[in-house]
Amino acid sequence: MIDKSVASAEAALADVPDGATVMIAGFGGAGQPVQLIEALIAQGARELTIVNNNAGNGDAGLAALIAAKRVRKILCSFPRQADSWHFDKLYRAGGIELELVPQGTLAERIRAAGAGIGAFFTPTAYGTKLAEGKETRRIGERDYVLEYPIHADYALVKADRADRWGNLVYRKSARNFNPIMASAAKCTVAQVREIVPLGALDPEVVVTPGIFVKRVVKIAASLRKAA
Amino acid sequence: MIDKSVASAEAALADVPDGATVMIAGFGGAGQPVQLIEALIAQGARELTIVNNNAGNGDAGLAALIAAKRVRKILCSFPRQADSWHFDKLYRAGGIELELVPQGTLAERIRAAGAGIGAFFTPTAYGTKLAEGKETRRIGERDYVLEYPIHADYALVKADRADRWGNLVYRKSARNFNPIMASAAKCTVAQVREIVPLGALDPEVVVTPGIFVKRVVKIAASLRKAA
Amino acid sequence: MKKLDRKEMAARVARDIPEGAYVNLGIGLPTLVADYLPKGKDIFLHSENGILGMGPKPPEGEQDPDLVNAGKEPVTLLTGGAFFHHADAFAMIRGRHLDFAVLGAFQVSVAGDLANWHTGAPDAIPAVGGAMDLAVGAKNVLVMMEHLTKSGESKIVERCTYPLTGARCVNRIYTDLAVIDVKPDGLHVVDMVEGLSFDELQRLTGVALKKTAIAA
Amino acid sequence: MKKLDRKEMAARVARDIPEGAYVNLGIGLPTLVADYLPKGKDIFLHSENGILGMGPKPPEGEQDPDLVNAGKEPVTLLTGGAFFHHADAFAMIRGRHLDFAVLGAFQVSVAGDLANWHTGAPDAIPAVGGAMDLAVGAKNVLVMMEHLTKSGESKIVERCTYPLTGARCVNRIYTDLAVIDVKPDGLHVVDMVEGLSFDELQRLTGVALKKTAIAA
Repeated sequence: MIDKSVASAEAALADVPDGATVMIAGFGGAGQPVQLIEALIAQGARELTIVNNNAGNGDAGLAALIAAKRVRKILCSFPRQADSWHFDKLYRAGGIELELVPQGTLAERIRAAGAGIGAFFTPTAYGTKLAEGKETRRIGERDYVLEYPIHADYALVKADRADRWGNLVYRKSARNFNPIMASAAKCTVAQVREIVPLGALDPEVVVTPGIFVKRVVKIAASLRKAA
Repeated sequence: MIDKSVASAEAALADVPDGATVMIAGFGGAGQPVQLIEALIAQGARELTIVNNNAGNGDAGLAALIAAKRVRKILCSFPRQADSWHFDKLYRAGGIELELVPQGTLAERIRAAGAGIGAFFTPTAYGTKLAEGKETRRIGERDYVLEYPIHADYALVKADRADRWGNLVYRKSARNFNPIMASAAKCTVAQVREIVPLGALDPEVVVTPGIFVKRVVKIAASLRKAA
Repeated sequence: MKKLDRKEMAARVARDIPEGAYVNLGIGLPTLVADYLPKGKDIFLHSENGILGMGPKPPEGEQDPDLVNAGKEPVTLLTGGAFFHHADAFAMIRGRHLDFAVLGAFQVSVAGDLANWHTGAPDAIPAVGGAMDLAVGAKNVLVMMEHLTKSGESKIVERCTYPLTGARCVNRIYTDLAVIDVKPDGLHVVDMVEGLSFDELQRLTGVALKKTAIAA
Repeated sequence: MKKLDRKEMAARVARDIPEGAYVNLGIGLPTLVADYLPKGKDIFLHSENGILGMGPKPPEGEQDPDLVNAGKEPVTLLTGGAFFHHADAFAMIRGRHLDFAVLGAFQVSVAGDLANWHTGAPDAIPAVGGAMDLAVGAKNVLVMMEHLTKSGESKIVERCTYPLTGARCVNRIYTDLAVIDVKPDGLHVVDMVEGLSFDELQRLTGVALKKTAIAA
């Protein structure tokens, strides 16, 4: 019997090595795997490359990982925010590398990794600073930039419900980067509100089929509220 | 008030011009928009380019369209079947052009059209006859073939239920090519079993959001049985 | 002459959005447009984070942390809306399925180049979000901005001095002074605020404007 | 020597599929493998037309025309299965998420080249389906085929004379005579049917085989 559930967030991330590329899903607080990020902070891996839409907010979660100088490089679309002070400070001090990627290109590069695409031509960013030094091509009547997939060692995702095969469903706009990141990593770890019996998820409604998920952690309601 | 429903399959396809590229979804009988194909046959447009996984079965549907010599060219992955006699005969007589595309590349080229991707590198077919004459490239440790999107003027799809905004849900493996073809055409026409009130489709469960759908036709149960 | 305030600008943009349109409203000023879309008409708001059929802000106390817009503010979903993932959300944008994107701007050039993501200041931390995708993807890119900078310079320029978001992508500019179409042969003024003459608008703008499109 | 029949070949392949594996079984002979997978173990069958967790054929009268496999035959869905669209189904294949693809073949070369889609006959109408995607995509490509053609020639060849489905993609070959691993240094025989000697297998096969992997 296959049961992908793992006892704790700590156990689910115990094997993350130094230098790993880790995708962290979520868009703002929605769909952000808060307890997995906290477990990653506790776990201690260093020199991480992080893929996220942002670069941390306030003092918790990804911001705390950055503040602890555990992130060598970050790929994101929108690092600068009113409360991204830990990133801002480290970036200005030259302590963290930034690869700025337009949000749709970020999503498509992640999707390409999961889908086995070697590279793709996108019209986004053609003629801008973010295309400087990149291969471009006119195809038909539009100009395109060649972009490469972003593969990860781990993806930390948050879903609403899972079953023991790792099938996941999300809630509202908390879906965002979660399904594509789940497909792009060698080891996808999902934190969920609830693990339901096999068959409780409608097969028409499963957004992330279990093939993309290695480990599932149920986060206790008390912990969820504390975060 | 936006209501995308149209009175009949005939009305929904009245404006298909000669020379149009028409995607027809479905995989075997599952998800095949039978009544729309029949309406296309009745409608009379000629010199069509058809995109489908196959090249018609038996004497009805796409096979009838081919038999009526209305198809100039077909893009598909698996034309040769036990009962593809109309295609076989016309093809051997030089009466129809065939572009044979591996099934995953066919799906990805359709998806690329819907997603605004100019071209993509896929590992599929590298080193085979189906990559002859195509641009190739080694990226990392794999070899890839450059493939281009397939855009269509019309997509004929079949869904289970729709609402007046054109949101669609499918049934089981009848989903197949339907959602991606719906995204790749200028005018997507959906035949459905039922048109439900707005709000009856769970927003978590909508597979094809209405943005991809121009016209919806409810097919009466009596017609569905006859097909 | 009375300049439009932000709400009046939003209302002016909203007037041009027809029923049935699929629309993305950028963060900031463009978000205000939602408040002025005609009630009772079906206009479909898209959000980069995977929403189609986005509704207004929820009442206080009914916010759902799992339902936010691209600016991460609480929103609602209209009856008939749908959720999807980020790659699908941007497939809609890049694949030219959106009828309109309404974006803020630092500068727009006579060629329709858009600069709205980076001031070019050497110490600025850059952030682009979905702006570049919207600029190239939407069928019509509408820009909303004040006509002049705080120091009185025109934001409509011969060539953008700030880094580009997209080249030749803007279709129409809405400012607090005028509505201007960007066409291959130049900038056509569509309308102006009351009390503003074409000559005065031309003087303030600095780049050549055409008046042939102004309704009599 | 007793050659394996089709069912015995399928049972032999099934023995090598571990619990938890994600597997695509090609049309034809490989489809039989499903019947010999251990009951009570979770093995996940994938179908190109958008199914994960595919179950056995339904009983007569319970077929659902909306639930078919890649060969368009009626199937069922296991409890815990899921449906998705064609692009997602092939993303799973091309993105190296499948542990095993089991494919039929006309020929396999010593380098692991696979030919299974086209006989090369000039009047044949070509059809490829998902074979090329599976050949490059699955982590392990297992080939199931008879060892010899009807005229007695080896289907394991120095170089494929039929058009390729994929280059250097086959990991293991299951025939009615033997199981053979394709490795960078050549073909390693893993096991043989009872009563068949290595020398006889070598004689029938025509290309060099290695016997170091044969269990004592």
